[in-house]
Amino acid sequence: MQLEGEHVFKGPREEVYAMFRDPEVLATAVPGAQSLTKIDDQHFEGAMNIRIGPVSGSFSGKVEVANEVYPEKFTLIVEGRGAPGFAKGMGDVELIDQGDGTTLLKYSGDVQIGGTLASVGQRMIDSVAKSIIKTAFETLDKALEARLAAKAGSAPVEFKAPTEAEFAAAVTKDMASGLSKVAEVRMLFYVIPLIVVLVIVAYLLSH
Amino acid sequence: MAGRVFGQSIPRNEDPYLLTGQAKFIDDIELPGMLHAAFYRSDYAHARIKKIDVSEARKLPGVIAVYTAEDFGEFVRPGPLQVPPPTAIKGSIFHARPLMPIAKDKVRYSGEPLAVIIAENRYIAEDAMDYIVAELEPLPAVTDLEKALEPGAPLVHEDLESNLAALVKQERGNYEEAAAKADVVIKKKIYVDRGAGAAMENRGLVVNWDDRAREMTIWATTQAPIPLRNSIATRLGLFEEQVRVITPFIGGGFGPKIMTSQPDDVLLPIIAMWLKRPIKWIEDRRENFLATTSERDQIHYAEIALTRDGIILGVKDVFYHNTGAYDPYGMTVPLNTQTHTVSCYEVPNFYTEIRMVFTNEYVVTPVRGAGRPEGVFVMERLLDYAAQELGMDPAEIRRRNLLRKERFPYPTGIIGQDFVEGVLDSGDYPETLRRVMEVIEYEKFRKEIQPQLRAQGKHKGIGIVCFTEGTAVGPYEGARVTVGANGKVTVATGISTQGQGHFTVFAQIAAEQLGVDVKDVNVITGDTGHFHWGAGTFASRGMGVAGTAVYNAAVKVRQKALQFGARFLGVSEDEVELCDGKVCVKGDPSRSMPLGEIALKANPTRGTIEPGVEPGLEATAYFGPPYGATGAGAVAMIVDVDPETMAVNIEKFAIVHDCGTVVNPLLLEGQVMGGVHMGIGNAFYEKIKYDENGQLLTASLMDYLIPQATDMPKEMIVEHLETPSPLNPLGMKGVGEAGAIPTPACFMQALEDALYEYRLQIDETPLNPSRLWELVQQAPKK
Amino acid sequence: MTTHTIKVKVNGVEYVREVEPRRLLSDFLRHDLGLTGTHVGCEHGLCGACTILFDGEPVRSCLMFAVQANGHEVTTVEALGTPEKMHPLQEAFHEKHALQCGYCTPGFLMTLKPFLETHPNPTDEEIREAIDGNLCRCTGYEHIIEAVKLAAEKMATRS
Amino acid sequence: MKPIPFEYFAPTSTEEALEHLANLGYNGKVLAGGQSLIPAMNFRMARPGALVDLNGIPELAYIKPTADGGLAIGTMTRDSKVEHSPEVAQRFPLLLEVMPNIAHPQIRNRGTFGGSIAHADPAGQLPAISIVLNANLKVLKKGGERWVKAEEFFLGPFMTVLEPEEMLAEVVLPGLPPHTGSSYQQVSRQKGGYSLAAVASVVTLDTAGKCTSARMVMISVGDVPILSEAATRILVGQKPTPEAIAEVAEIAASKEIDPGTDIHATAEYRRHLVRVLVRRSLSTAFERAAK
Repeated sequence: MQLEGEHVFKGPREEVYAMFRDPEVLATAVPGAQSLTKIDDQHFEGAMNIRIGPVSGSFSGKVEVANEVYPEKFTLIVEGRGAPGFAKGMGDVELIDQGDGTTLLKYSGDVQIGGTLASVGQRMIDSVAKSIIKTAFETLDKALEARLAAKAGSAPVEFKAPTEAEFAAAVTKDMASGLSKVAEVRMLFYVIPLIVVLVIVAYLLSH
Repeated sequence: MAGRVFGQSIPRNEDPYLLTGQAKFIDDIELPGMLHAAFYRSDYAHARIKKIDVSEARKLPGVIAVYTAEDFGEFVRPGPLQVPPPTAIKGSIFHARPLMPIAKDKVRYSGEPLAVIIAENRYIAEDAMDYIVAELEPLPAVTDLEKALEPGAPLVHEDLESNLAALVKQERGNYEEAAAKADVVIKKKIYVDRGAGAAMENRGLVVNWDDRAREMTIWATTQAPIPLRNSIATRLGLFEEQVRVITPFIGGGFGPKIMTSQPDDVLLPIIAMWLKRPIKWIEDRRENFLATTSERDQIHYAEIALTRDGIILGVKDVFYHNTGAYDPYGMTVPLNTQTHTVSCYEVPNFYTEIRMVFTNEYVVTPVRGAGRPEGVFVMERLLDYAAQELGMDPAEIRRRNLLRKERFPYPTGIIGQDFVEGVLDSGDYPETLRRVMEVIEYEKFRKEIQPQLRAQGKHKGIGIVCFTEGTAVGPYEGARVTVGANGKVTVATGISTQGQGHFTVFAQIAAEQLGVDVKDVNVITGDTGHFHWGAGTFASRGMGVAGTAVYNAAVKVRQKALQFGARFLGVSEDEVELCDGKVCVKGDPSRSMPLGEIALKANPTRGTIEPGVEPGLEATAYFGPPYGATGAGAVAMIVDVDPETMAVNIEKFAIVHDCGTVVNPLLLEGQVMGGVHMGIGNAFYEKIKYDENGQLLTASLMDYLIPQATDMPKEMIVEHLETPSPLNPLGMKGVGEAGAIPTPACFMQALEDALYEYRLQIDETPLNPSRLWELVQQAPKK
Repeated sequence: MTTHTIKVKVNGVEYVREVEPRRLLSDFLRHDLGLTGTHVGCEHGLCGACTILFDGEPVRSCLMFAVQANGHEVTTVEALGTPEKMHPLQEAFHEKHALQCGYCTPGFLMTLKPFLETHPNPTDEEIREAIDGNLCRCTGYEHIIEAVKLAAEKMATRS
Repeated sequence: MKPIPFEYFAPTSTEEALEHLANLGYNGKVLAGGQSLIPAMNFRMARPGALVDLNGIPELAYIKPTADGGLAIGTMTRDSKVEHSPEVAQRFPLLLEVMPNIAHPQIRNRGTFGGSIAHADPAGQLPAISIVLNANLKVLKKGGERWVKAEEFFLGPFMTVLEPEEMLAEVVLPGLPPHTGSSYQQVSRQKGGYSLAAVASVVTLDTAGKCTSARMVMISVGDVPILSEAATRILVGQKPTPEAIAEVAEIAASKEIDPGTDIHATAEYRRHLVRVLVRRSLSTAFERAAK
């Protein structure tokens, strides 16, 4: 599946970049994350539970950052596996300073979905992926807004993790829970590609 | 040919059990201490196996054992090759890469087993999958048939230089010379995509090893019980007699159940021996799509050369055939394509070339039609394009080129799946075409109805297509017919039954010879404990080959009954006849002896029997034809298309079919209609779709669409022509695959006719409404 | 995993059994009660082979948990007729050759029994829609439609 | 294809059900008809820790006429009950048209009206129908009740505003004024299959033949059912003309939807279908309103 798109963040590139470097953002964009471990500067491993409507699963994943050109672009190579299947993606992310205080994020990549997810869930993949991307950006918008407000105001504005955030209620809520029983064994990261891409992007950049 | 019961529409003996839920299917078998198996399968289509850790899974309560390739030791080796290489065809190349029973070192298709779990029940076995950790290193997958052969393509089998699995060229006459002289040459690239057998019952296996008796009993949903038994015995180092394969009632076959070398066939008997407990494995629907073979998937570069009058001078067809990751079933499918491309037409020059390709998809083996629909699709499409080009009616171009009745037997010069040159034994192809045109009122539709409809802006089209079906191929089948002391008859044969009605039609053949009631004939199929010679149920050969063996055996028993009867009645043999389950003295019905009594007396407990006389009212016979009998037919259909949404309604479907002598018209009609059902699926509903990474996207009935009642033609007409085959004494030919063969080609022709303004040339099957709309958008003229 | 005790009346007989909540009703009928006439073809609600009557209405037994049948009545194909004395619907299927492998057949019968009670004189179109949720791979449905019409006649003359 | 183990609760009253949902939180899931949930569980795509089965609560299944000419439908009302209800036929002929397209007869005997809405499948009919009929949805949780307009209920594919401790309890369909017509148009690959695209319209005319209300919703062409703004904006206040309807169709197809591509249909084809089905649906609805 080809993924391509862009999103305008209402903030300067430095701030957007800084946001992506903030580990807390990770939690915002990847609700359900259980753990993330840094292997080295370019490699990370993580685990999370995801629930989209009736579909749920635990995933474990690996992320690699490559071709990093600070602070403009980088390539993410993401692989996540779990009981419902796997996702494997490679995406280029670019941050463009638009000169008006906003930052354009462009992403393009190719994602492979496999296993049960692909074999019985193909009907849902497109709309779920789109929806997750949309929600992830909305979440990041909120995060950015909170950060900018905190910077401008005297009192620090706390950004709430999306599990709490109202506008992202659906996705985050669905993701927050997961497999209770078998989750321990070997888990997961990521079902739907883009969120991972983004999230991971965020995570990587933050280190 | 019709007799007292032979040739009559007799409802089936097996029905009452099936209709009341009393028939025993594989998953109905329960044995004490039985364990349940599940396969842990690869999500990746192509990957290197680094490590498979099953230690956590083994600890789960209720899990008895978990095995990986490592545990199976030397049992993990490819094979066997179920169908030998086509050495009969000179110059052919074939790289045998039979199935691996479990992935070792490398995974070659998504769904390939990595581990087998044995547990107290299937629920727990599936739970255990969450605890297995497979470390796989994904490799680039190959799925595109043409790209697969390009240099540098990832290799499915790294010991080969390329992904070419086989190359076979056959020619009669000289196509290039013919094309040079032709008025018109049409070249097309044609696709025939993949569909599933999708029997309503998935596959299954129950294995019981009796360690004290040293005997293994296997219940299996197989179409080939004897080859299955033989390969299991060989692998386990047992005598064939120590292994008994029994097929219970089977919920449909349609081809894929012919496989005897799939992972479950190989591994479960080994495990049952190790654990000394019965093991049951019932495939689920997702597994059925992932790991039961399916078929079609060819790309053809085809040409036809004709005169201005539409007379065919030659056909050339170079095609890529997807065999999947392995080729355990040899070249049956593409060879069938070669023999069925020019099918029923007089084509003096014909060149055909198979390029069989390995891909990271599951294996392709025959599914109802088995290569024939592909060949017929190519040829019939070419004829339609030629008719368009020449401004000729599609029916007329066919009429001009059909083989004449006097041409039989007609050697085709092309070697087929049975490794002998194809010979069309008999038929009357022009008559099938004439009759189908008559029953669908072709001329009236074309000349009166359609012009009116078009004037009203309606889009209704007609299609008409001819085809052959090579059936009843060798090598042989056998049967044993026995009259019991109760006067009833038992017929045992080696093939197995998946719903064809063998329990009734074989009974009709025997009952006709022995003068008994059809209900008094008990037919046993698919139990190696009862009969253990034969090849299996495939290629529409049950009736033509096994049915003939039943006939031969029944004739012998009849002769024996008359001999013994005459002797016991104290008259000479020419003085007796069979009458109503008895041997009677001609002209004196008071002097008779029931068959049961003769059977009892023919099996004495004292005294002696004469030299040369075999005891009992029993005989065994075999039959093997020199080559297969070829059935044929013509179909026509009328479709109504909504040109905005591309919704299609099949209003009427007619088929005139000739499978030689008809044994049971009622059952025959059912077989034909069933084939048409699959053909309609292959035209507009059913598609096995892999993505470019080798992921199967259609592993459920949500996405793999089997035609429903509302999708089927609103009116169906089935008629028969009876041209007996000279190849067997009853003149029978097969019919099992007939309906599936011509239907996609006919459907596309009818669509093109319905959407006439767009001058479509539909060179692919199956379609769906979205794809049809796309084709209309791309059409040159609107 | 905790089990639940359920009491369910199947074909007029009351059964009391312990079941895990996840046990599918289809598996319960087939493997716990031995009523194997109900067949399983897809376990995701599309083939219709597992159709049974739940409190008199046709439902997919693969899309219910056995525990949900507690206190309810289930009817399976075993209750419809016997090989010696078939229901008119079964007779009609036999006479019209409306089954081949017979695997899907119990699902068709259980769908059609209540249908014929409410549609004593069904049209082709009504029959097609009534059986749209039952897949048959062998027959192409034509003979099934004929059998339903014959069954309707048989039931009309007998009542 | 067997589900993972889960805990099972079979409350016999709404209060009891809400109590379980409150205790279970994210671990719990409501089991209504189960005709979408159980297949997902059989594939092990859905892995809930606990199910709260509403099938033993008779008080949740009813079709009650309301004073304004509408209906209140209890969440556990079986689809087949809605399909065959004379009140539904009389008050909401649109539902009569829609219901036979929801899966197959056996599924409708078990599937529920509320369950289908709460499931929020973008290809599902009832979420869209609840929007086009302007439904009010009663949402309950332990000690609380809230009403949500159907338009605001759906957040994304399979996602709604329902919190884990909440359940959809009732769907209230407001009565339709006189001279209202409706039409449902769907294209699917098979009867009862997922729609490739579908459009439902409900329009009202005044005595002069002018349109006073036009609601139109589109299915399977976005991550939630899409209520057309263009239909209301362009049609209300004028006599419906083929030109106006064509304009709505054009705007709806080009601007209001975001269809996806899957193995059954491309985004372009779905867009095309919307153009066709909007026209058919609105024209038919207006014809019926004029009768």
